Amino acid sequence: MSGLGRRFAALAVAAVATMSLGACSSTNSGGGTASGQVSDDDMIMVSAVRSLTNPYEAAWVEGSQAYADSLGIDLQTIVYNGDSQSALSQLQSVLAGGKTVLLNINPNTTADTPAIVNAVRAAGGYVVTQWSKPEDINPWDVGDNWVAYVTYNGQEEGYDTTQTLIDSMGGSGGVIALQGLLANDISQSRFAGFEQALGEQSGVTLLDQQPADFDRNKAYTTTQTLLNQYGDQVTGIWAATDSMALGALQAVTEAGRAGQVKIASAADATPEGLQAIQDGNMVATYTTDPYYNGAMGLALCYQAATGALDVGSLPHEDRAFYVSQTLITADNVADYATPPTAEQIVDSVQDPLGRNDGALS
Amino acid sequence: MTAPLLELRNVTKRFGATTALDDVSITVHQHEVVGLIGENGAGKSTLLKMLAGLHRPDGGQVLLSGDPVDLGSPARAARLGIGVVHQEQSLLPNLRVAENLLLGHEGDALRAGFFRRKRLEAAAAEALATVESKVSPASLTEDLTFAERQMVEVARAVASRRPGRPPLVVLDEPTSVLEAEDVAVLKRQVMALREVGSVIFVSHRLDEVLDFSDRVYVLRDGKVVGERTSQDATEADLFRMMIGRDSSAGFYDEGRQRPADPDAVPVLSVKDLSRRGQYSGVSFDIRPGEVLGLVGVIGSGREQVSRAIFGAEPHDEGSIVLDGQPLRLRTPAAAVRSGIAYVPAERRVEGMVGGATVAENIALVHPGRGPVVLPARRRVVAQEWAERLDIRPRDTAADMARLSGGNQQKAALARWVLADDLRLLILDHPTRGLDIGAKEDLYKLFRDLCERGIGILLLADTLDEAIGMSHSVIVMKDGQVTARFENTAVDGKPQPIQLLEKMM
Amino acid sequence: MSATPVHDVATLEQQSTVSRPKNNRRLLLSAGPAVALVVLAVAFAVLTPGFATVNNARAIVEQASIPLVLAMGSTLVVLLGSVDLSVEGVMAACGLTFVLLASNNRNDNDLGWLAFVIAIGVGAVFGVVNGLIHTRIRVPSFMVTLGTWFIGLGMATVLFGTTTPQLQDQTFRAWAGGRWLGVPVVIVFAALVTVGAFVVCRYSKLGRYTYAIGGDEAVSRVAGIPVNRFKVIVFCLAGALSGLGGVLATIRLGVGDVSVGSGQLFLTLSAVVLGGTLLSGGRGGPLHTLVGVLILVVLGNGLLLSGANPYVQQAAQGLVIVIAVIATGWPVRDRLRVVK
Amino acid sequence: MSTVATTSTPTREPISSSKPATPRTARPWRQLLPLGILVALVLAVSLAEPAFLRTNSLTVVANQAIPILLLGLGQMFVVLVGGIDLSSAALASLTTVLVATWLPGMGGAALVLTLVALTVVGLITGALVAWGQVPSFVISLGALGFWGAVSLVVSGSTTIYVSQGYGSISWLTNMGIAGVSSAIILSVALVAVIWAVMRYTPRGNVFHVVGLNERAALMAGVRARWVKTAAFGLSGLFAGLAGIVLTAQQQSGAPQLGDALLLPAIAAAVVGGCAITGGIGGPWRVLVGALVVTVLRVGGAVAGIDPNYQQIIYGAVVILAVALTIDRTRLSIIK
Repeated sequence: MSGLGRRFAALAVAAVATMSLGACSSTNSGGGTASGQVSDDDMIMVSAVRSLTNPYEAAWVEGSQAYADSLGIDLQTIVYNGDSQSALSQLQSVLAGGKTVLLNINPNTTADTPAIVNAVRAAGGYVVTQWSKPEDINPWDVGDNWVAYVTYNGQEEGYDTTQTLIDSMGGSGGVIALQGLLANDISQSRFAGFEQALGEQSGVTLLDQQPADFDRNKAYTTTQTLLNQYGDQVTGIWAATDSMALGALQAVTEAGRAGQVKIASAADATPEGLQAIQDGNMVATYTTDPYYNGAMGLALCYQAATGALDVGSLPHEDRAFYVSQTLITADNVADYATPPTAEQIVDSVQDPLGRNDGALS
Repeated sequence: MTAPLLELRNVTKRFGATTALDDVSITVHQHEVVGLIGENGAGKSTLLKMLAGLHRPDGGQVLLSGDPVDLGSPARAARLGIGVVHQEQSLLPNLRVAENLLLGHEGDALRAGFFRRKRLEAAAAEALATVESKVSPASLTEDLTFAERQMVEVARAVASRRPGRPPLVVLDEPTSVLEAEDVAVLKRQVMALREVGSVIFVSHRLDEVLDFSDRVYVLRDGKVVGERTSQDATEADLFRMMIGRDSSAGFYDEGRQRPADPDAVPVLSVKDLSRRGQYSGVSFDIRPGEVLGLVGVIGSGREQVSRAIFGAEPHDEGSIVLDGQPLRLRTPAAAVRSGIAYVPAERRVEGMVGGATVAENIALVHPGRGPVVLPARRRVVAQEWAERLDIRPRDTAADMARLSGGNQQKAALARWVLADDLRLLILDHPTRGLDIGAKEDLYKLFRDLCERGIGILLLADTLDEAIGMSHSVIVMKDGQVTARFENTAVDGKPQPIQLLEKMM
Repeated sequence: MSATPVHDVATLEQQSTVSRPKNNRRLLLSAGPAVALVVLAVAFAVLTPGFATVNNARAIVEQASIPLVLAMGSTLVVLLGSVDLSVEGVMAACGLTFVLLASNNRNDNDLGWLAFVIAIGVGAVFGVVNGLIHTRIRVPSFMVTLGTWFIGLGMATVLFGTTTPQLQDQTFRAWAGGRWLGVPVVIVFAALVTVGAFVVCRYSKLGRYTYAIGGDEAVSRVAGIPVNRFKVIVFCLAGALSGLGGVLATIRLGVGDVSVGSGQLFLTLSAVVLGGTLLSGGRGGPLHTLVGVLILVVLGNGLLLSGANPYVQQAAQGLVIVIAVIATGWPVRDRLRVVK
Repeated sequence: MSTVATTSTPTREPISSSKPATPRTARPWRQLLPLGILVALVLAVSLAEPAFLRTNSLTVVANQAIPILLLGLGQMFVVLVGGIDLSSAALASLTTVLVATWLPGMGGAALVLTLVALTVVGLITGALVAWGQVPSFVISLGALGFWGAVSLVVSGSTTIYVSQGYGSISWLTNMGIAGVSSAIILSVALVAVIWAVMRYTPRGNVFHVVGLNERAALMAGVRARWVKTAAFGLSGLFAGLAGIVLTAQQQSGAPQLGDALLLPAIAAAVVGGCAITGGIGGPWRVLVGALVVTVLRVGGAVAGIDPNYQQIIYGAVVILAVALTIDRTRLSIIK
């Protein structure tokens, strides 16, 4: 850069700094405020998700919106498209807006949690994180601003869906397992549940297990290859999510073995997955009720901010816990065919701890 | 009398502050070969680029057969019948010869966007036949020798003409890389072209210009400074007009050639150097202050030998001893550290870094000692050498690629000679494509270096150059040394014909 | 007079070291990847049960089909010396366009074949935009197509709305796993595209000019080739092929999905380069790319069947790529060779 | 990506149809353009969301830019010599895993060890590229796969939270002067050091020279193969630095933590004005480029653009930014 460039850079920096000096007086004094009485007008609700083209997260945002609307508080949706940096930056800019932030977030990776909760704490907001966090950091270590961490028992999902799969296979045969990304904790716990269920019986054997990265296409090609290798030995496929199960279904259908090979998904209950269960192409999936997830996190934050919930006095099992969830099979799939109304969603989170299914194991 | 085929009337072309062409008027009649000479920077290239449709004149008129025309683009110039063979080759190495020949004007060899290969190759073969080239139209261009490619270029310039328009073929330095028999073929071709159209012939070789042309224009500093018919002109006349003064006596500065001390330890001693399939048993010594000329035709192996001494190519057997120290060179970098320098023939590809400044190029080999070198210091060093070698422009912050060939070559040499520990300088066609003035400057520099006790291995551009410059001449043929003419400063110089006998 | 050389009988030109590569060297470079493919296939056939079966061979070809369609477009662009990073975005935009125009569960459209054509047209438009911005505004293709990659993804996101659109057109649904004359539909498309790309590159003006431009753009311009126009056409073709790839992948999934192309860019670009088409342009071609795609698909398939730990598979994939490239290039190494 | 080129047989220099260029100093405003774009972007975002202009937000953006800047600087060396390093972001991920694994036991020594390891990893890639004489695109792609797998194995494919020993790196994000973190200060200092070394040392321009004409550099006795190897070694080193900053920012290491930063890092180098064909570029350009890319990445969201349209805007602005900033005078052919 030329000398002129450098001088210009210095000028620009100086100008920006001057402008910001005038503006920063209104910044919220940050840091570890106890549960307090913040008025609704000073609040902004934030729901942060990876993408809106994922049915689970789209429903989550709908739940958040319903709850925010019921209180008349603005909701800002952060979509970070799998980019941790983008998530944090967007959050920071909302925090810098000066209002008390109530954040319900599905972090991009486990590793993002510390940075997110620290940022919210520094600005005096409230946050509920969902799905994943590093094992040795907990809300009560950080303070009241991290109201709670909630997640869903992946092992249970894996276990129950595998049971259903084994039953549908008549208790014998060979099964293929498709995991998500190798580095993903949730996928790992679901697979642990799968292995547990498989270990408790002897009729069904594990032929092969491969990572399909949550990717429908990869699940398709992997299944296609494995079907070729194991042929008629394969009578069941277990996948960690609906999208991978649907990819596997495609390969099974193309191989002309639809119906012969049973397929179970451990999670997501996407409309397509539900449809497949109704059509008899899949035997199971699991729902964590995304509408509830989206609203509940905000409800916890709201109650903490208004003082309705004294976070500091909550026991640890109410700060980090599993949320109850439901196995969906052909028997109950009809109940989940239609999404809940806004009223139903708001009603369901009046007691945001109501679906606490116990402390993390 | 019919209108001249081409007429330039008071054409002017400026680039920023510099005037490249200043009120130039040139006429080319039908059935005429017009020679165009001038030093580097005299405006020849600008004029040619204008004819090729690459530059538009700022003032004046271009008339073809009496009609004012706008050459606009290369395609348009070609359509109007002007075919230019550029000095730098402009064939695409990854295409076949036939495709290259007809690129952009395939005519009926294309149907519905697809090539009719037979027709294409037939048309190409026809064009090649006109220049007596035996190259197969189906062969890949990168497999051709340089001379073969040159002939393809000439063929292309001829082939691009449109029926109904007499062709005007512009040959820019066509002979500088051709062998003797090819030059003869070219001469025949030029004469044949004259039967149907006209030729503009640009060359540094005054004898060739006189031999090929009917009339000669001389350019200097962007102006036409003279026009002669070939019968009336001598080389001396042309030289004087080009340079603006008489040729200094002793073109090769032979007066300064001192016999090398026969007892001195050779700077370089090569013994039985061999590489399978390329050359074998090559031995010679170069003493301090001695110029050794290595001559031979393509395939003689002389270039491989010189590159092996620089570590740029491997050799199988034999020894290379520098100042009594045996060398085992695996890379050019190792050679450079030993005090060997190499000025490659392919200047733009191997000899200089385009995009970097002249100062950076000069500092390339010896960037200076110590942890810190201030850019100002580097500029000062570069400036000194720019003065000493008369590099123009003096602006050492200019992009190397913008300099003319001669000035590039001087800068490329400066980076080697500025070091005190230089022992051996390998010159591969150091004066190729340079004008006479620049050549003279370089010859002086070489003599200076000899006086510093540096040995020079010269792969000369011409036999005359080899004879004129060298203390000893070694002739190679088919990878073998076939003749040695040593101590020529005392015993007398060999005649070109003597060398030729051993080369062919 | 002595001023000029009189006896210029010979300018003893010696160019062979610089301007004259050996013929066999080029052959080695071209044949190398094919040899690597054969070695890989033989190794897997010997070591991995289940690899050398008819069904698995068919699966390999099927899995290579969509990458092949995409890679042919990519090859043309790379032959120009440019690059098209927008593949995944264009696939997503075209895939969603297709689903939403064909019979689906989100709206009442039912354009049938027209949806197929329009979707590919959208891809072509993306290509033309790439080409125009690249040539007219003179922005490196790397950055242009990086931008349109995100624009494509964004458009797909907007089209996606809030619920997954499902393809309901029975004709197209039947393509997934369906056959024409006994050949799986995707393979038919891949074969047509590959043969088409080969013919274009070998025999057409477009193809040969593409090589010319990639070989030396300035020279091509001087020769009167309308370089910009041909670049736009090539980008347009590549966009259309990305669109076709997106539509085929969407048909296979049966739903519109923004991430339909995820991972395809690296796969196809690696295949192009691995096959021996140089990123600098002008050398290589569709057959090289065919080999490159097959190498990557065979490698993935074989490692999967080998039953190796997934980590080992990923590491092995990386190592094999490195070894294959170095081994095939080893015979043509040279002290002064420049490779970037 | 005209990035990458192989020519075993150089063709002769083409006749150029470009006009003789103005001297390189003739248009200083060109060099200011990337900076202008940066200021314009910041202002545009602030118009929509005035809170963006607060020091707090701006330092956040600066902090976010650091990993991209460091990766971009590493990428710069490779791009300067005419190559590309697809493995650098994956190496940053590997770094976070190594640092998080080693910090509890070794403390600060873990950082040194990691940087040494990453430099060696980079050098290996470089040596394969330089002496194998194969395209860097493919070799670094292979390295990406290989080292990605190593990250997964070392970490047990999970996120490693750093509690014990975090003090050794926390100062990078927690400490600083006037709200500017030490990571920012150090990175800018690093940019200045690279610039000074490139400008004021005898061999400082060697990456540029090799990138402009590798063959001529070889023939001038420059050890071009070593230079290329060194470029990849530096890319590894900077990936290590970026990984350490990431670990400090996230207080954890994970096998795919930095993977998403590959394209932003390359884009930072290009937006700043480094030619992807090699030979042109410098650290200040990468600094500005990294800031532009970071503002682009977060600006749309901060300005409150509908999330559905953010990617479209992002893509369009990337093209626009490059179209405005790229210096065409030194590139006669744009690939």
